[in-house]
Amino acid sequence: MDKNFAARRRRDLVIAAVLAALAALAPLFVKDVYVQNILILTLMYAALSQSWNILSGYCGQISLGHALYFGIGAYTTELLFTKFGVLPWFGMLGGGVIAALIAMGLGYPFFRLRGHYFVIATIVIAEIGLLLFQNWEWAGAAMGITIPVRGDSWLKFQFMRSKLPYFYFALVLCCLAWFVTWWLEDSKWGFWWRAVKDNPEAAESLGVVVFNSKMGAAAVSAFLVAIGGAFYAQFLAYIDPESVMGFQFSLLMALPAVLGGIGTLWGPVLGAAILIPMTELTRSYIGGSGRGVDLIVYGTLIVLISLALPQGLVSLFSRAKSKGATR
Amino acid sequence: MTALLETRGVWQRFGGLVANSDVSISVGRGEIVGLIGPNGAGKSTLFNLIAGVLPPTQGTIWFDGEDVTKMPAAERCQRGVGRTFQVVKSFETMTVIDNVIVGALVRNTVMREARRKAHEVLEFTGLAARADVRASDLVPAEKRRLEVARALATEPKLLLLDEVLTGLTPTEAQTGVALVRKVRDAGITVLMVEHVMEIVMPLVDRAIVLDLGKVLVEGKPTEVVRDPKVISAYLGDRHAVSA
Amino acid sequence: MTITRRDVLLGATATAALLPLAARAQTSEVVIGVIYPFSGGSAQQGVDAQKAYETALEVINKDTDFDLPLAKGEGLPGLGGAKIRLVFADHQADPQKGRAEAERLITQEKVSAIIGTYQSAVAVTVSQICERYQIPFVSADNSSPSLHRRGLKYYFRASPHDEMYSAAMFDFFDAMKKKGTKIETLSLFHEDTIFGTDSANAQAKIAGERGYKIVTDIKYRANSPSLSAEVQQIKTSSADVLMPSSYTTDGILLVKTMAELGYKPNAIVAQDAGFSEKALYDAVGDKLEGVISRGTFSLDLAQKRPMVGKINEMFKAKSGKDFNDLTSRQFMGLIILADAINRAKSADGEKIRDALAATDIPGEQTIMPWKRVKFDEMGQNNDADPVLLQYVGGKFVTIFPPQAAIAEAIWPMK
Amino acid sequence: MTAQAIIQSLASGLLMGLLYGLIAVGLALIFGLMDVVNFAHGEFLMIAMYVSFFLFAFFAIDPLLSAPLVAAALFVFGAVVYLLIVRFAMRAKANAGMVQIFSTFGLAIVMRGLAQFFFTPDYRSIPQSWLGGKTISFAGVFLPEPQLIGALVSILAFAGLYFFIHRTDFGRALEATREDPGAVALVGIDKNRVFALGWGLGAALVGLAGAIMASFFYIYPDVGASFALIAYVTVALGGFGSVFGAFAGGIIVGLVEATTALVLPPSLKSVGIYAVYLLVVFIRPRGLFGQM
Repeated sequence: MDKNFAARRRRDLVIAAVLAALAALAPLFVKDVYVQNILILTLMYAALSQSWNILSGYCGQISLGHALYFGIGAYTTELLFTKFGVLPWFGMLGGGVIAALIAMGLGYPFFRLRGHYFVIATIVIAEIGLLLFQNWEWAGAAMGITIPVRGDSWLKFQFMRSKLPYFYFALVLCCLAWFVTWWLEDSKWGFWWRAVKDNPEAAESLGVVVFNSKMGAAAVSAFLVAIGGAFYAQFLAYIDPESVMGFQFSLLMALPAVLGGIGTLWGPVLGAAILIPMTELTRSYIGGSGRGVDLIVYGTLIVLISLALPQGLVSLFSRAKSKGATR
Repeated sequence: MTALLETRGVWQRFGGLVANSDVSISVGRGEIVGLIGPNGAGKSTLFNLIAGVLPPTQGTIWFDGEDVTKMPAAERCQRGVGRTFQVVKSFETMTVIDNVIVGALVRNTVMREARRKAHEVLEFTGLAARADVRASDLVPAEKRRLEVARALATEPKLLLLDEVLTGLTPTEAQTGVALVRKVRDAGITVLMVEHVMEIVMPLVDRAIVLDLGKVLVEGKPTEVVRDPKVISAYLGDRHAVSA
Repeated sequence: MTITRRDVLLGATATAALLPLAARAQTSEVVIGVIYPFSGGSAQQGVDAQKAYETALEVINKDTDFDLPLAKGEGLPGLGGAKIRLVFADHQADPQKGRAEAERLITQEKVSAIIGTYQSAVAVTVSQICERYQIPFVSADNSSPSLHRRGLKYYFRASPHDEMYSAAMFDFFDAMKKKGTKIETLSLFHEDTIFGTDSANAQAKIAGERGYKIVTDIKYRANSPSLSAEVQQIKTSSADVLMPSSYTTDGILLVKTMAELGYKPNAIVAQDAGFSEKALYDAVGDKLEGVISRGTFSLDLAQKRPMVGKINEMFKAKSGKDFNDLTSRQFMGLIILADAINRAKSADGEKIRDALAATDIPGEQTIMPWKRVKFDEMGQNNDADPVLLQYVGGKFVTIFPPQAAIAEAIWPMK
Repeated sequence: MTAQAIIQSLASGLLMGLLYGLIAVGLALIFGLMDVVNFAHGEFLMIAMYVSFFLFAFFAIDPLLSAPLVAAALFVFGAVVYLLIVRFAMRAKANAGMVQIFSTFGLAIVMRGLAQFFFTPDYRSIPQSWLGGKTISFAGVFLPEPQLIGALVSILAFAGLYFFIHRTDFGRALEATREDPGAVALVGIDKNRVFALGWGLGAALVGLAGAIMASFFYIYPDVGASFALIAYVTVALGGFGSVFGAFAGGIIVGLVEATTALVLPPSLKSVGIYAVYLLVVFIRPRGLFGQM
């Protein structure tokens, strides 16, 4: 039994390494910048969703307000950069730390709430954040912040000529989020989170400090999402409250994990790999009609997938595997 | 040497309802003690007070020479109190082995160690063959067994069993009884709550009978079952009617 | 890899449709990208814009008898009669999506220029991409003043921006004061996104310079379910002029709420947007007799320039609406862009850019009341004169500036 | 700020609040019945407003008269949504909560798309209705008739709902199913039928709200979004599943919104609502009238 488990962990790691290597080679074949853009977004949302999955999938605290941390990452980076000349790399880390602290601060009151009360509280707090930034003159309010373009530089993490540096950063971020999840999955925290999600009372009786577990998950999750936000801001070179803190981001972090398989290692990556290209392509190729067909297609797919595969797309793989095993 | 567990004058009130009044019991090291009583006697409440689900309204609880009255459940577990639940509370989405690992992590911070410990416990409880099955796919008797395994993985000094034998088929109950004996032989003190006396009496060293929130009788099982107070508590109404 | 297959498929259908044309000359086509919101809360603006561009396309590609650049004859004579083809893309009011679509249009659809975008926030990112690929971006209907001040070489805006519009409003106030009308206090009422904020900032600044007192400055959340509290506040302060900067939805709700709370301001001078939309007048036109809105277009012009009316009829046939301030600017934007492409005699972005920079179209050859179309070094046309229009008897009449006016302002409004 | 202005604000807030309550109560009803949150609730409202609009545009039926028709149409619609989608979502063995959230959420996107496809994204409104633009003034305080009637309808609907749940057979079946869906099957109540009727009823209530709102609000495919979050907050504030909670929650939300706008810049007025929600659930984690 033990060997099986170790082998499965090793196999996951090998698959991930192969996929990452293949992804790293992708730019050799994909020269089209539009497709590159889709790849970058896919990797970014895979990373974000993987991070969201830590709190919501593993620890079971469904958040639909992660846009708050995304926005905080973006705003911290750009405010530090444009107002104080702090390099984005430090801003990124700073944003991550601030987001983690805020997540923990909010954890005190929030983690007492259950079910839909918790979900709505997360939506509401992100909405408050959005409104505050929308009205905060110093931070550019509704006008947002345009990031001054000073030529390509790794130091300033800014590239006008090529998308590849962004691609590789997104890839690294995605790998990082995946690896953190992989690592946590077989750690005390990973077990604690899943126990808390399944049955907090039983977990408590087995020595799990439920509150601390939730706090830990919230902090890690928020930190990684904020790094993603900082990346997005640099990538876009322009931010305004709606375009980094809007509700759609909370949703786009949750959807890949849900469609791919919530609380699983591969769910978010798989979900993002299907959902993000689908969103982009439906919009690009049928959205221009102005008749809402892209919405109809997109929404129908969400309904169908969530009804047909309640455990997400990963269940297709595990189902096939368990059939094979019994034979 | 003092008793492993002691409750001193414990009261629990829910609004106007008194669930436990002035309950003082003690459990010695290495004993199997049965906590029995009719429905509504306050067994489950007392059990939850000992496990640390909620603090008592009044009185103190001592475990291993330490006042644990205000200590939360998780900390009591670290001190050596393990428990099962009357209504089974498995981690449904996790496999059997993962369920047990959660418990094992209390004493083993290294994953490899925790996993080894968990396998040991599964062996011990006879669940080894089901290690990789999802908890949700177990049959009820296995789920009860898993509860015990999970609690044992925390390496408790005191194991609190909440009606683990209730609702089982006679064969299943026999395996259960054997398991409890095995646990005690491993040096773990057992306090078990049971509603049905017949099951526990052959198993326990000592029985404590609760009725209407108070300790009614305590002593050797053979004595307890013959005690008229116990008989009337259990069969009170029926006696009254027939008399 | 599905992507490339899809491209091939789409490409195939596109060429199939164009076969008769393609037979004539393979290079006889110039592609222009049009980026608008086609879904979401402002989809209506996108759909209306689509109709405006299709109208302009008809004027350019078909032989029409208007005194507009490229109207006569088919297609672009400078490129041997090449036709213009439009590719529409949806940005869903999201700067990131706008950017991605711009990039797609440039690299996949090989567009020679891009025109858009309604939302100013999206124009920011779209124009950045255009700059990078050296493809001209014609900002047809964005009015945020900051847009042309970013030192972009490929950015062009033929129509006025909010500072010019606001200045016109205050010129009008000054003129009214000279005639003895009492205009001292103002209420600003604006939505909280980039449009409303920018507009209110411009108005507040000019008001300060010219000695008008702003008694209330209400910033409200766009698409609020209720504006009662906001209207209550402007009612309480009861300024001489109410100056709203609102999109259609909020505009409708504002006017309805004002009526419900019994507030009838002396005058409303609106920053276009919702106040140029047919939907708003369909809904609450009866309460808006005498409202003044800034704009750059007026159907009155049809009296002096009959082609304005005819082109409007063409647009109306497609959309069921008259030209408004937005759709007229969109129409004109494409004409100006096509004119530059024609002069550039090339589909190359840099050459078109140079031709755009050299644009000099007299006002009479537009459907706008502008002096001319000529871009300054920042790509802004400073000769695009705003006008003020008053809604009287179910239609707009130009009341300012005097050279364009066909009627005196009715003040106070009914 | 004069006393009159304050009274005006509170009066407007109260009227709006009763309407919020009416919009939200369908959500509360469905949740109470079967623990499902309908994330397409805003779109139900949107559809209701369109139905009202088209009844006016094609048959010149005033929104006030068409309200029962709209409610009936939405009743059918709600039941169909249950039978076609929600029924299957509830069968999910794993991640039931997630499946419910995302299947109704996907439905919301589809509905918006369909509305745009069939009705175009144009902003519609009913310019001349019986109530539209009429207003009653009383000592300088203005009470718009559409909202006043809306508030009245809301109160009547709540009273009717109370009567319905406590006095009719179907209401009792509803209550019984809600308490123990397994047990009702034993006494011969078809669970699916009760749930479908519950969804129909929930949708009919939002249909009533939509018909009232059509007489003074604009209509377009995304209009539901403006009300969806407020409806969720209203229901959660009152306590999920509590019909009376939705009523009280609506009034509170309306009043808080109006008061916040007096104190803070109006663009932050929703912050007041959200803050009150957070405050309430921190003190009472299951809302004001939720079962603890």
